[in-house]
Amino acid sequence: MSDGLKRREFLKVLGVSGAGAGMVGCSTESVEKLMPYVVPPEEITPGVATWYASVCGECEAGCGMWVRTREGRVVKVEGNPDHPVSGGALCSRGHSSVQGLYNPDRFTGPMARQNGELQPISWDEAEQRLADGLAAAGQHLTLTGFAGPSMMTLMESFARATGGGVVRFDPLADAPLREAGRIAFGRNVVPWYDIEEAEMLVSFGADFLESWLSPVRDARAFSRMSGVDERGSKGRFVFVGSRLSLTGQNADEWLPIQPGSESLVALAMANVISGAGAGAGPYRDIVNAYTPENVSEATGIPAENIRELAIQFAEGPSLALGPGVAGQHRNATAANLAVAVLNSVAGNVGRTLHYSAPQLNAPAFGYSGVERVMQLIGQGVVGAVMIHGSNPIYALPASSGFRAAFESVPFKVSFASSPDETTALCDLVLPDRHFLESWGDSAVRPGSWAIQQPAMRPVPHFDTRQTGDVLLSVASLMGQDLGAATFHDHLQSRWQTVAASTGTADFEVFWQEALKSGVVELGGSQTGVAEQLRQPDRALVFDPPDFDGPGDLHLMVYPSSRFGHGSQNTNRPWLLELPDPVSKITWHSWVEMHPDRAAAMGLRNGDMVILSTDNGSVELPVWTYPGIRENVVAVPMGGGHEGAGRFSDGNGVNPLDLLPAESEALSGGLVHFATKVTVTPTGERRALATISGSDVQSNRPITPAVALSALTAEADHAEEEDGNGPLQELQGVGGFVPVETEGRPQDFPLEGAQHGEYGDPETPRWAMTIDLDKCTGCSACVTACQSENNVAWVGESQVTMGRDMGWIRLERYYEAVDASHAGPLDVRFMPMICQHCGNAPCEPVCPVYATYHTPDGINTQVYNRCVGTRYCLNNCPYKVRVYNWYTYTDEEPVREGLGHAPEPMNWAFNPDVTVRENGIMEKCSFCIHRIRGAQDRAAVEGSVIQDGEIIPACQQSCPAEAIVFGNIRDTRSRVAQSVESARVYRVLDELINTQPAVSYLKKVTFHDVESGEH
Amino acid sequence: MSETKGILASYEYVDSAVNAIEKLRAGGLKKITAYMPYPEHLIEDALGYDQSPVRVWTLAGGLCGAAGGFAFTAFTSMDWPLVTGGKPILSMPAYVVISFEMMVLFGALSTIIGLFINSRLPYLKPMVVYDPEFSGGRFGVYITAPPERLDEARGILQGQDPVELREDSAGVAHAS
Amino acid sequence: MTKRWIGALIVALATLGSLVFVQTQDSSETQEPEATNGATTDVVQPIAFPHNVHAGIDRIDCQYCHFSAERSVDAGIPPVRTCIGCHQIIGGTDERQQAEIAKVREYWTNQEPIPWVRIYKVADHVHFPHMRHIAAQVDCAECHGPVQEMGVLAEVNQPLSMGWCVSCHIERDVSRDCSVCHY
Amino acid sequence: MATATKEPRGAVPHPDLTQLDQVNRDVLKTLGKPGLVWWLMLGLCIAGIGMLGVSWGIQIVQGIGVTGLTSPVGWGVYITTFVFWVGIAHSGTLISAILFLFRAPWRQSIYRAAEAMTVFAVMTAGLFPLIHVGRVWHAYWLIPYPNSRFLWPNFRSPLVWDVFAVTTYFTVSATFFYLGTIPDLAAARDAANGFRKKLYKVISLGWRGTDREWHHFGKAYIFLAALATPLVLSVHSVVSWDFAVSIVPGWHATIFAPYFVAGAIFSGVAMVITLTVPIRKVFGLEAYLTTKHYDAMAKLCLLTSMIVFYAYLSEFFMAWYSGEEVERAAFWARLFGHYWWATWIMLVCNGLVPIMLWFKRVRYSIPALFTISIFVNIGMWFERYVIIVTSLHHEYEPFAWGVYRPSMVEMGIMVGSFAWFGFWFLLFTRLIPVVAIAELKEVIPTPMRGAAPAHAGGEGGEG
Repeated sequence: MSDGLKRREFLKVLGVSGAGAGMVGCSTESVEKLMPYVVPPEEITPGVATWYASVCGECEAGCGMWVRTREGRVVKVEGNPDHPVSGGALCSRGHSSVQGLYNPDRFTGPMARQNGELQPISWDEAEQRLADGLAAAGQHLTLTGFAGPSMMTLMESFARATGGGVVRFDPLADAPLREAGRIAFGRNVVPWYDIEEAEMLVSFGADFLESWLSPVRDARAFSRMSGVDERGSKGRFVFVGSRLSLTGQNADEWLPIQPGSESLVALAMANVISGAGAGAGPYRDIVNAYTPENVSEATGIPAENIRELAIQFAEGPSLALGPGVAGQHRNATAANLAVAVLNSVAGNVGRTLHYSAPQLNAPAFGYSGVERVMQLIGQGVVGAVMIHGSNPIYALPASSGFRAAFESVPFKVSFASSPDETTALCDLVLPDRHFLESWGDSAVRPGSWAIQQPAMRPVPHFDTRQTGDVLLSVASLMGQDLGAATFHDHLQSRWQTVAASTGTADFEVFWQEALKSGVVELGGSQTGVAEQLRQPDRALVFDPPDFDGPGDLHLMVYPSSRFGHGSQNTNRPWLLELPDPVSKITWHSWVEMHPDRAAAMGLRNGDMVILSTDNGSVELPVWTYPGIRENVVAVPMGGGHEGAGRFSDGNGVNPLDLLPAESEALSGGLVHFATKVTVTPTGERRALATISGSDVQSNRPITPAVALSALTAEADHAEEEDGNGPLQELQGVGGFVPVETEGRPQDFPLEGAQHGEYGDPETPRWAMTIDLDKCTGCSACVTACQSENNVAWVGESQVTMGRDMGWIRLERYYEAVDASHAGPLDVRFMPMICQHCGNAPCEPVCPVYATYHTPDGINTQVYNRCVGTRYCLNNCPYKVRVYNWYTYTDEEPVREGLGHAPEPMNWAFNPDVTVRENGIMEKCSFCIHRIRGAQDRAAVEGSVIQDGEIIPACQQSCPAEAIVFGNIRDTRSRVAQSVESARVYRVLDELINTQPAVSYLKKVTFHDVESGEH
Repeated sequence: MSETKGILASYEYVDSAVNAIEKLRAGGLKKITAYMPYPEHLIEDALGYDQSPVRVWTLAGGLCGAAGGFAFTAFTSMDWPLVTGGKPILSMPAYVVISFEMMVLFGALSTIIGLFINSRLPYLKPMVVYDPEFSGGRFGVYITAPPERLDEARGILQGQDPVELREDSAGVAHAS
Repeated sequence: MTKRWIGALIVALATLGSLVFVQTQDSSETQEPEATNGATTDVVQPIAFPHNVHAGIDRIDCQYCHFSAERSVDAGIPPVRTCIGCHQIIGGTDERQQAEIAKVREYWTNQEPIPWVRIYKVADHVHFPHMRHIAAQVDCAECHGPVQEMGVLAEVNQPLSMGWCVSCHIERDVSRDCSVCHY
Repeated sequence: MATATKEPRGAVPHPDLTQLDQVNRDVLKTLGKPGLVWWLMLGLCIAGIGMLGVSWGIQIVQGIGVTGLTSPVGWGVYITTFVFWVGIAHSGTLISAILFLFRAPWRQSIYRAAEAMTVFAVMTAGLFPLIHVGRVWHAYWLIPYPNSRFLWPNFRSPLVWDVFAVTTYFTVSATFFYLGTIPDLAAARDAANGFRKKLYKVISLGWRGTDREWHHFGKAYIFLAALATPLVLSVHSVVSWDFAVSIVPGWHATIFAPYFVAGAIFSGVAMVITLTVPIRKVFGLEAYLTTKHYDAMAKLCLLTSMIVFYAYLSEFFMAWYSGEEVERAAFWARLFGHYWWATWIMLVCNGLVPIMLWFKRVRYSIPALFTISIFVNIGMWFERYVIIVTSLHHEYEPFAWGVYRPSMVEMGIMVGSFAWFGFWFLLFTRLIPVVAIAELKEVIPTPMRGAAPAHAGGEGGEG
């Protein structure tokens, strides 16, 4: 169906739908053209969104997504509820792919290097050059990042046909994990972790909520496992590691171990569980050697903590994850193996993790593959290297010498769709299409396949071709036939076999179905196989590895939860300005140090320091973080790009320059955690571009928690206690008896205010509940909201001043964070949005009614009426109102470095939401355009809006399923039922009687929080 | 009364003027205009003024302002009822502020109007019967009378030895 | 003394002027650049499309061409295929018509969209769902005027000012809640 | 002051004034040709106004972002300066109206300058709401006028109260001011010639000083004073409610209205001293503005300073005693937080420095008073800065705390506002008698040929 593309004929001029193109207040367009379709596509109605199922191409997890298009242009991506991985949710990176699609820095067409500069050439010429180049090269190599199965096979067959090889390269290779699987069970795979099944979860530094394997799926599973249920049962999560990642902050207990000693803890636990190794089969002697007592020295964890943990773990069903990047050290495979052994002795294999149903990511060669490539290049065998879906120059440590090797290759080709460090060295660039414009597929586990289909015609600004098509035509130019004319045909031919396996007769029907739902479940992934441990066939060293360099500060370089390994897709304002879930810092890099350590060195937040190792040095500001051991400093990946685009260039530093280039002996994975650093203050300071004003709650009832014991004991009483706790305290110290907070969300408006439309009991009252016991602080909602509501990004200088525009401020408060010893951990997350108060303090102070309460209970903001007195901002106790200090949505920035929306980035504007200009207040609107849209539909169809029909962007994108929205007057609605919970509370309500429409459910802790602690 | 004539005497001292006025009035000559550099109420007493009607203007203006202010605020909020902060559509306490301000404003303005009307300001006619000294240090007494009593009046004025005595053939001062 | 009257005059004029300014500010608010207040237009369309012929004489239903009006926010502009559907056969009576229709066919053969010039457009911060007004039995003409009599589509009810919308909402006693149109 | 009212006429502080027309001569000579200094100052002011214009222009073109304002501190220097000027505006009407009703005999020679100051201060304050809004081209939406959208302002909003209070105050005080000048303009008219004579002829409305004019004039004056008196108190109360009706810890206090009014009078009187001392020197009006006047004003300063300082203390006390966590934190931050310096400047200038006024020697030393008044002006500006900024930067939501640093643009506009004020005041000193000629004559001995009549001992001032 190659006409499938023509049917999505794109309207050549924006603003057809009216809203979106211009600014509030004044309409600046001159005479506007209306461009009708030549042939109307059946499924497109102007003004009505059209959805396409596809697969997210941001990371290997391969979340299924729904792409929302308006008049033929992509405006938003959302999770595909039918997809086993995303389950309807999507992470920030996934949402930001829209800015990847419309990125102004993408290549405008094929480029060839002429006298040192990349010059545009025609596609025919480009393909001819590639063909000739490869023919002349003799041997050639393709260095590719992850790609869908069909694309992989095509690349391989192309390589075979044209005399080359394919190296699958991934900076964060899971090679050690696979190798461990092979040694332990003879399965060189990434097992399927079934977190949901476990009741006790131990992560050995695996950041499964942010960067490890499949964050969205795991976040959902985790919140289901750890969130307290009606029966009052709640899964326990223990984090073992020397630095708290976002994942770590979600733990109930933290064992701050010495860097690199994960395997010791794992083995010691196994030791306890297996009765001194008795049950550890071939590993009995090894396990036997590591008693808790023996390891407590090296791990820094008292024996009893380990025993206790082991005993809880043994109760099962439990699951041990990791080690993640923290375990990427010189004994990585052994560390992974230790965890595998632990899972095995606890009887989890086949119960909560399944080697029999692995995750089908094409096996990645670790760093050893790259070493092999460099070797071949060195020998001069390789005449040409093709780069696809990766950016090795950035992703590999400078010390690897890859740059020199790569430069020495006579013919260097890249398929990157936007410039980066690698394309800067290439002779020929054939820009690939963005995944939202191209065909592809993914298979995340046996039996579930997903199709990636173009949601729109290629963005006209960029003359691109899908690499699959290029390879096919180049192959034919080189006189090879790969059995397909276009990649689309190749894909279909592969899917023929899938169809066949389902026994479908009519492929066309099957194909259409697949395109509609986006995913095909064949089933047949067999789980429950309890593999037995095998005799290790390699020499294993479980002891902590040695670290290079002097001093005692171990350098942990970890994948950013915003950028992953950060070698690609960083040129996106949404991601750059998304506060890091852990540090809440935007735009620039930072180095995490324990406050005591920093104090000892006389360092405060924002002091610039130079980190140096034998391999290099970087300069960046200090951020003091209690969640990291005193002898560890950590730096996130993804900063310090050069030539990767106007937004990402010059932000922060690339910490990989500090690492040695070395592959782990057993698995060949790149060693990440292998060196110590010296920290030298420069005496300079900079203001951190952070959104955090304070990391502690200062005794305010912002995010109270309730102990599980108290909750289960007598829920109501506990609730009572907790709710009035603050009041009793206040009365304890004198005066102040607050007003009785009458007025539940459904009671708006109270007597006096009932009048006209406001009096009608039939009008709904929109309300929201957020379960803080589920929220993992992943910040997906923040980007989702930004994408849905045309929320502007403002630029680093503005964030530094405190002018960030996020409608959702994901607050993070430390309650109990102590890196000095093992113990309970308590970090509270609070997605702070407009509370849509019944007694909204912001409303009566507005002189022009620009903000007021709608009859259906929304505290709304009439942008075009706002004159910008900012009184409402002052009077909002939640400080959720954000102000357009400049116009951040023009094509040109009003001032250097300010937010703007250069063509074609402004194509991502949601036509349903007004674009705001300078001088206007804005805030969460409960996605009122979705409400009004649904009401319009209902009115036209004469139907009634069902509960769950209206879903705001944040709820829709939340992987943890923590948000519920609906009409609280409808007693059957989920939101109405959720506020019946014993954990329900409303922020600051009993202090200032704002009567919010947003209710929160208290976080539940295993340790005791004295009633009303906040 | 075109044949009416007027005499203007200007005095150095207050009591001279006062005596002159009292004598004139005693003699039944009532068409007196006094000039003063400042409100000297010895003279006013001599002329026997009673309450000024300006206060009625003030009262009326104030009341209208207050009522109007309240009505206006109430009307506007009923005209397009919007609930803010869960408060009633008619948030009386807030409107009191507005009506108070309106009371003061209209009270003040109508007072000024009252003043202008009562004291015939602005005075547009040429100042024939006037002496710049009156704004300085002198006190003037101007009397218009029918011709047959002019000499009597002149006599009284002379009696208080004025600095200056001026005849006014037209009697303009009282035409207003 | 005349000076004072001149002064008074100036003051009066100034006040009047500022009031006028305020009022004009007020309406320019929603004013479209190409909108004029009369019922005439100087807009030149790529094809001299006679609404009076199609909607008037031929009695073609508005929604035959403006196909999405009853189910979408946008009324929809007819695709060239809709035009050619009839004008394959209908070639026009006099050569003026024939000339114009020839243009249509030309667009079709080149597979190019016709760059119509927009006449009606509410300000960007206003959301006007056509479907709800159709569903509420509001006749197209109430906003767009007697299109079936217009040889050249003229701008009636322009500028589409808020007061104009609101007065109709008051008349029909439907919601005047701000967030019905502004969000 | 009540004591002063009962003093018999003449006992009041103009011993060396005997001749009525001497007053005209002395005062009217101030309207002579301005000297070089005056021109220089005028030039300076115009330059300052230019700076204000440019800064504002930049802000309108680029956006309100050129200020240092941010979340959570949405108000800063602009509103601070607005409140400052509104405060300054108070003493004028206080002295002319309230002291008039109280028959305070020392008001006559200073109230003209004070009233002029009031009018110009309100004119200055009035600029700031405009400067401060994000979309000034829509600012007129705050005015209730019938419009095509059927929309009205929200009368629940203190900002709309402000619009009414400030405009009313401006109108009334301007009227009051003008009314008082009419007889003196007439005096100027009689003394002047040429263009000025024409000018004064027009603006003195043909005042002749007849018995009828004086009679109604007096009554009108009393009623205006009676109306202006509650107005004075109300205006700054309304301004204080901008803060008091909000829920911001540090703003939400019942004491605000009286506290602000006292503060306003405090700053206003200080400003009167600051302004009249140079005038007195330059125009040689020592005979009119005597040390007795300054003594009285100093006493007024002292009283209000004590009220204000009491208000400070009671705020801190309430914050502590209420035990309300947020309130406490806010006031702790005020004393020792990021803006501690501003708070301490405020406490020293408004609380401690005025203590010197207890000493008669200080009250009678013009240079000392001048210096102190400067301190008070600075202190009162910072009082508003402290109330607005420190309260906002440390509110309910700890994660949202933040700090605000004023930008050059804001500073430019703030300084420019002083130039704007100065510009009008300089014009005033040359065009309108700076001392009320007619009223002053009420308090110098009445020229009597014979013995004063028995009933000649009545109070002055009653028109």
